[in-house]
Amino acid sequence: MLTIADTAEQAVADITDGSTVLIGGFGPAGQPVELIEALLEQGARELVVVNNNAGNGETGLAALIGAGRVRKIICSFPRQSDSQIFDAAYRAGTIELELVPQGNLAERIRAAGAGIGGFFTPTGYGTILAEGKETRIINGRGHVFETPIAGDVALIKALTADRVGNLVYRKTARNFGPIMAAAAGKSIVQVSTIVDTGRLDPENVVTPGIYVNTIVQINTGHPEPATMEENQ
Amino acid sequence: MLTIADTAEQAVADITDGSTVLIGGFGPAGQPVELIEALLEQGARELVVVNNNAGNGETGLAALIGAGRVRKIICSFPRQSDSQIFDAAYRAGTIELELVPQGNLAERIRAAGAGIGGFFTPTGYGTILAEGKETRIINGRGHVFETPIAGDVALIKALTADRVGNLVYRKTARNFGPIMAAAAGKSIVQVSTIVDTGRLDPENVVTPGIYVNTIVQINTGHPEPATMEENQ
Amino acid sequence: MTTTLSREQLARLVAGDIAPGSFVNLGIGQPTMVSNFLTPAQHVTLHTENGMLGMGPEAVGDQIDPDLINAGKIPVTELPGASYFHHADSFAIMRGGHLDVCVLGAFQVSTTGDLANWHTGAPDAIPAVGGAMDLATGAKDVYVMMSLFTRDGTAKLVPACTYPLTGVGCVTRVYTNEAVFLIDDDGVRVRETFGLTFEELAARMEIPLLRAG
Amino acid sequence: MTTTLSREQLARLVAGDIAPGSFVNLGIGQPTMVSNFLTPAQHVTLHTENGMLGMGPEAVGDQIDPDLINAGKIPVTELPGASYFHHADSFAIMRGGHLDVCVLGAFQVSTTGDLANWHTGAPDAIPAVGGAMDLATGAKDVYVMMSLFTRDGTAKLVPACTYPLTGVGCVTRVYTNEAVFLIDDDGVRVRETFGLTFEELAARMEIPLLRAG
Repeated sequence: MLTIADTAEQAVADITDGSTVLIGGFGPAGQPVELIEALLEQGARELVVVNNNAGNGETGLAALIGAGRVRKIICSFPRQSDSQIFDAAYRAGTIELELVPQGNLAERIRAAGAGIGGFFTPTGYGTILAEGKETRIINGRGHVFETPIAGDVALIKALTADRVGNLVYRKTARNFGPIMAAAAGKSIVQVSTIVDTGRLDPENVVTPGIYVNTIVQINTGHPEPATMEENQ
Repeated sequence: MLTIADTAEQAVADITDGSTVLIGGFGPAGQPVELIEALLEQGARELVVVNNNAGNGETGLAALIGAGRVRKIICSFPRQSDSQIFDAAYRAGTIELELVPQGNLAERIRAAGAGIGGFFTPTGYGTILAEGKETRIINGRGHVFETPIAGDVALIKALTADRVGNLVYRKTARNFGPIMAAAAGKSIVQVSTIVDTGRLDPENVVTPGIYVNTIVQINTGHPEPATMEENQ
Repeated sequence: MTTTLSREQLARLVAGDIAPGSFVNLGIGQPTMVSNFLTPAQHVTLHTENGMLGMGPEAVGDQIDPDLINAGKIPVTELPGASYFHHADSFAIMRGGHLDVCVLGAFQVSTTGDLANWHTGAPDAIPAVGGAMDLATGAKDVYVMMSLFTRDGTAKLVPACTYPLTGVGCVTRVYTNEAVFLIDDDGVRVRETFGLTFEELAARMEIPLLRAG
Repeated sequence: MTTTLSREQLARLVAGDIAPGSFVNLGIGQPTMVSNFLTPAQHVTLHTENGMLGMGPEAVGDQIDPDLINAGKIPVTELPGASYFHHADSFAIMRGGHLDVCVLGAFQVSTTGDLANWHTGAPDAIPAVGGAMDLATGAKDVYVMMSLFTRDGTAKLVPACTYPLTGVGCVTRVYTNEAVFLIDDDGVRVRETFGLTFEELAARMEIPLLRAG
């Protein structure tokens, strides 16, 4: 059943060394900053992190990498103008990188949540990112075999949760949240607002509560979400 | 670009003999009755139909089968208390049946829309429905290789469309609609209401207009849909 | 107990065994009765594979809405906290291992948990599988509810299924009017019997049975 | 024309070539400029791979919303008829062949339409691929916008790419300041030239060129 944590610290307390942690967000949008900071405080080590990027600036995921907590990162776009902490760790050989085309990253995470054992995709065929992977010609087109990426834990940011864990997101901050929630053994979600059950329109729930284990309210100054009651 | 047809007849006019037609609906919910009836009138033959069932009673898909228009049906649950028309055609050998577990049916349709060349699933492993199919043990578990099911055309029922083809559905009538819209070369959708573009909340669009080619308004007496403007 | 269980008693027993907070799918037929005995305090969420979590009781009178049906195509209701999704997302819930329990009927179950519940194998039968294979393969626990014996007295918990399989090694519990069986790597264990003793039960069955720990 | 095109002229040319009603993804950098020259009458819908169709122009002032950004992480706006979806659904749009056109930058394009645009192959470079491979492989038409020559005068439309590939046989058109090239099974055809003749162009390139139809 859903746990409603009082603080981000409480929410991430059980994450263990060596965990695979799926972290939502694409750039700043949807990045669960407070949960990542709590994970940094919490001290878990030897983490495998799955995120689109490899940290920006000096905070959040970058700080986690800087503190030497991340053994390996699986991402599509590590090198950015402000990825200096990852860059340094990578050049020093202290972090392992698995570079994955962004669509394969999304589809592999989705496959883990959906119980798919693996799939063939044209993306990456004939490139160095397919080296060593099984390939197959399907209907005359080259395909690469890709495997699911499951997480022990997901750290996600959504806009609003109800008290059974149903989630809605906001604009392009949705990005990896719904597929990561489904692909993790335990999904920890920071939200701007928690509303009473029944106030989210069932037609508009994006992540059903079955995929959510822990929510914590972090007021980040977003506009109040629309709910069914207010709308009707 | 989106075509807004005046009638169901107009909407289905271009369907050709031998087409693979994905037909939405699960039981009565979401069944595009008027489009199926128009297809019957239209006269296309040698169709391959993909639907969860194989027709009920004497109307809709059952009538299409009864008129000898369906060469093959791909479905999960053909035999029902009122599937007498399919039953007779099947026993007479005039229709071919590909029986697919319902989850494989949904995932294979989804794969076609998402550009997946094929996938491994545990569903059906060790059963007669996997006979002749490629299998593989993944992480100690038996999996079966399944291939995409694409349609030339999809016939779908939704609740509301805007004028760029964005769709919302109603309750369990959503079922196969979104995945079939994505998996067909041409998606033809009957809706209860067409609203001006901008009146559906972008957060709540279920099928983006990119997947929709033709809409036709059929008034089936459903309650008026909620739209953004009315809600705010 | 001194008598075998009625269908209602069996449904109540299954309902009571479902852990609080579980997400559950109840198969068509006898398993559907389980919902009558789930208590609000259990906070059990029901899934229906045609695209809904938070399914409520069967709809009556004015509640009936043709767009709100369950997998058996019966009109149902919606509870607070419900959500709707499309068929691939719905089956992803089942196939991805997110349901805690599904309860299914069966023709036969084997000692290794193989399930046969979709096809009699009769040569003239028109087969229909629906979501049975996805439920059997995907749920964390698969509970079977069935009569233990056929009309001619043959046990349906068998050394190996003779009917076409639905899933391999998937059933974890079998609830019958005469006994509850737990299936794990050790074999088939009798958790409790109703109206007959362990020895009487064992004498009527072809498979080795373990006593409850 | 008597001179090579400016960047703005090239962007305008690409914009004008996009068929009315198209769904389009514009890559980061030079391709983004194409959006400045799309007309309302074209009814072109822009996709951004981080989860949106119906993207509007770059946000300015009060419009800036940290939750509404494009794939380059620039704040953008939302147009009427927009929709949001998660990353797997967004890439399904690209990978499933639903985009009519994507416009990408490139390091090199080969005569068979191979694309190299993500990695210089330098041994000390930290690679980053993002959505480039999905776009290259998934869109119905892949247009490349690039300068035709490197600083040392070598053509970037080559017999075979020497940089690591993004996709195989995927590019259908190459827009450069000196010429527009169409790639199909026959080879590379010069649709038009700017500021130099077909012969002058051919003399500066290592690949066989076909004349426009």
